Amino acid sequence: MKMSASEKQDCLVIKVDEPRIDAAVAVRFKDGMRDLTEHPARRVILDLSSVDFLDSSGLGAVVSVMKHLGRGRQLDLAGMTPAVDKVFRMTRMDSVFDIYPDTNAAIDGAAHAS
Amino acid sequence: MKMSASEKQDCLVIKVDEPRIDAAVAVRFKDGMRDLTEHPARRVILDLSSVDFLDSSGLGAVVSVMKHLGRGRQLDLAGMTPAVDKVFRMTRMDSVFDIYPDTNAAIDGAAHAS
Amino acid sequence: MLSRTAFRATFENVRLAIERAMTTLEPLHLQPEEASSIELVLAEALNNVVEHAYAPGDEGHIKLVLRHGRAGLLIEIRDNGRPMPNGRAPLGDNPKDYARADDLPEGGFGWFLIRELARDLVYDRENGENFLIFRMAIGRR
Amino acid sequence: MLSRTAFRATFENVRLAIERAMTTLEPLHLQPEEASSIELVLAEALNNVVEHAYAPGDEGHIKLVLRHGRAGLLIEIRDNGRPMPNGRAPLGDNPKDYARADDLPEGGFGWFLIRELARDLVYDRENGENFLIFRMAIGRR
Ligand SMILES: Nc1ncnc2c1ncn2[C@@H]1O[C@H](COP(=O)(O)OP(=O)(O)O)[C@@H](O)[C@H]1O
Ligand SMILES: Nc1ncnc2c1ncn2[C@@H]1O[C@H](COP(=O)(O)OP(=O)(O)O)[C@@H](O)[C@H]1O
Repeated sequence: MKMSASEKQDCLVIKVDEPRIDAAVAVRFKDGMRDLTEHPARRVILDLSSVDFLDSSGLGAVVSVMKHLGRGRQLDLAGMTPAVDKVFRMTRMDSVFDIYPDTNAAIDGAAHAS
Repeated sequence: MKMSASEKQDCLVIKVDEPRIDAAVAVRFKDGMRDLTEHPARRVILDLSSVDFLDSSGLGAVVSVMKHLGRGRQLDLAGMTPAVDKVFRMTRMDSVFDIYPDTNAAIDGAAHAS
Repeated sequence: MLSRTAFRATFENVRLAIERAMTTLEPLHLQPEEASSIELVLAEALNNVVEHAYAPGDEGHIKLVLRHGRAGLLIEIRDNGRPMPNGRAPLGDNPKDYARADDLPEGGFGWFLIRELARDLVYDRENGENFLIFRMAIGRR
Repeated sequence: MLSRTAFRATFENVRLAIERAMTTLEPLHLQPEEASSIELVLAEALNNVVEHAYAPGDEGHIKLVLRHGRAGLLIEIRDNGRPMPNGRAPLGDNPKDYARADDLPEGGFGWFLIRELARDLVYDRENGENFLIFRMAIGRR
């Protein structure tokens, strides 16, 4: 599972460099996220701009990561492509996450919120 | 193909004593009708009250009989059951024939018309 | 699955197959209107195979599968006869208002009736076999 | 018929099968919205088989048939795994408005998504085989 983390203004930005988060990689995605979020940043921004496809297993994995972060830490989403956005909307998970058009907007939004 | 003819007030009433006029009997139905309508009555009433089912082949056979009677002779229909009625309505053939609830109504109607 | 049958393609066998099918459907307690639509669409689709898919004298066979689910009754018909004209299921001509008795058609209503009664019809040719599947919307219980 | 494939039931094979299916559908020039719905519904239905129909370690197989007609895209999925719960395809739970993060479900969306995206779904158990068929309404050309 290709994913990379970088620090930007107190935020940890994690970019998924895979076209799909589906049942075949959901576990690896969760593991990767747990490793990368060992970093103590309170706000994690997940950059999904390279992800063309996410199924319900992928969605479940994103939710699981968010719950794993626990209280006091936040997982925001950025750069969702249309097909990924659709899954979040259909399952109403779009109301659970803060969603930004891209990481810059997310960092700005995060700066405002904090 | 069970069918029988009787004369009633200048009308020839032909009753089909079979539950189905379908592709399996359409030809026999046509032949039977041609034999029975050798009788010179100007008005033929086809009593369909025993027929529960008629498909497009059966419909085609009824139309064929009507055309075979030619000008100056008329084929009226009586006693159509709901499933038979539906086929005539769907194909708009209900506007081509004079249709009566039963043979008595048909004979009365014929008496009026003549 | 409600039933799966195969029979030699003759008008008489179609009649028997429809009779069996209607018996199979009895436990569904269909409305008379629904039952007569199913009976009619089966007659039109199956008789078409006897009449058009196989040449007279052909030893043709027909397979009929009935399935029932929330979406209604799913009817699948397969035969090894000739393909549909242009590889597509005919659209069926709309009935006209007939001006003169001489113009009246004596046939050609089969596909019109199928199209009126069936939903979501898909025709396909697979390995030399005609595959027809469509749905009858019947009361959901 | 557009395509017919069979493969061993693993998440990786489902991914490959979906990739092939989407390539097969290219000549239909689907709207991106239509294509992504098909991709999603295929993923949900096929992954469900891997996850629920077969036990881990089972040598299970999946058959996938895609057919195209005026009624849209017909998707047929067969497997030899365990039957659906109560012999019926699950209705799928509607998503709720979640009050607390702790309550958030991490699964159970599969059948809800299938029900939202697919039409006329029929599930049947035939000779020890699960048979699932549904339709995707795609632009008629
Ligand atoms: N099952 C079939 N296989 C091959 N060709 C068919 C089939 N059904 C119909 N056709 C073709 O489509 C035409 C229209 O069919 P239909 O509307 O049923 O009229 P008809 O009353 O002549 O059967 C037929 O004349 C035939 O050429
Ligand atoms: N193909 C299948 N075969 C057998 N059981 C299934 C199948 N698909 C789903 N199920 C059952 O239906 C339940 C709901 O499925 P679904 O909505 O997809 O949730 P999940 O996210 O747990 O897969 C599953 O937990 C399982 O018990």
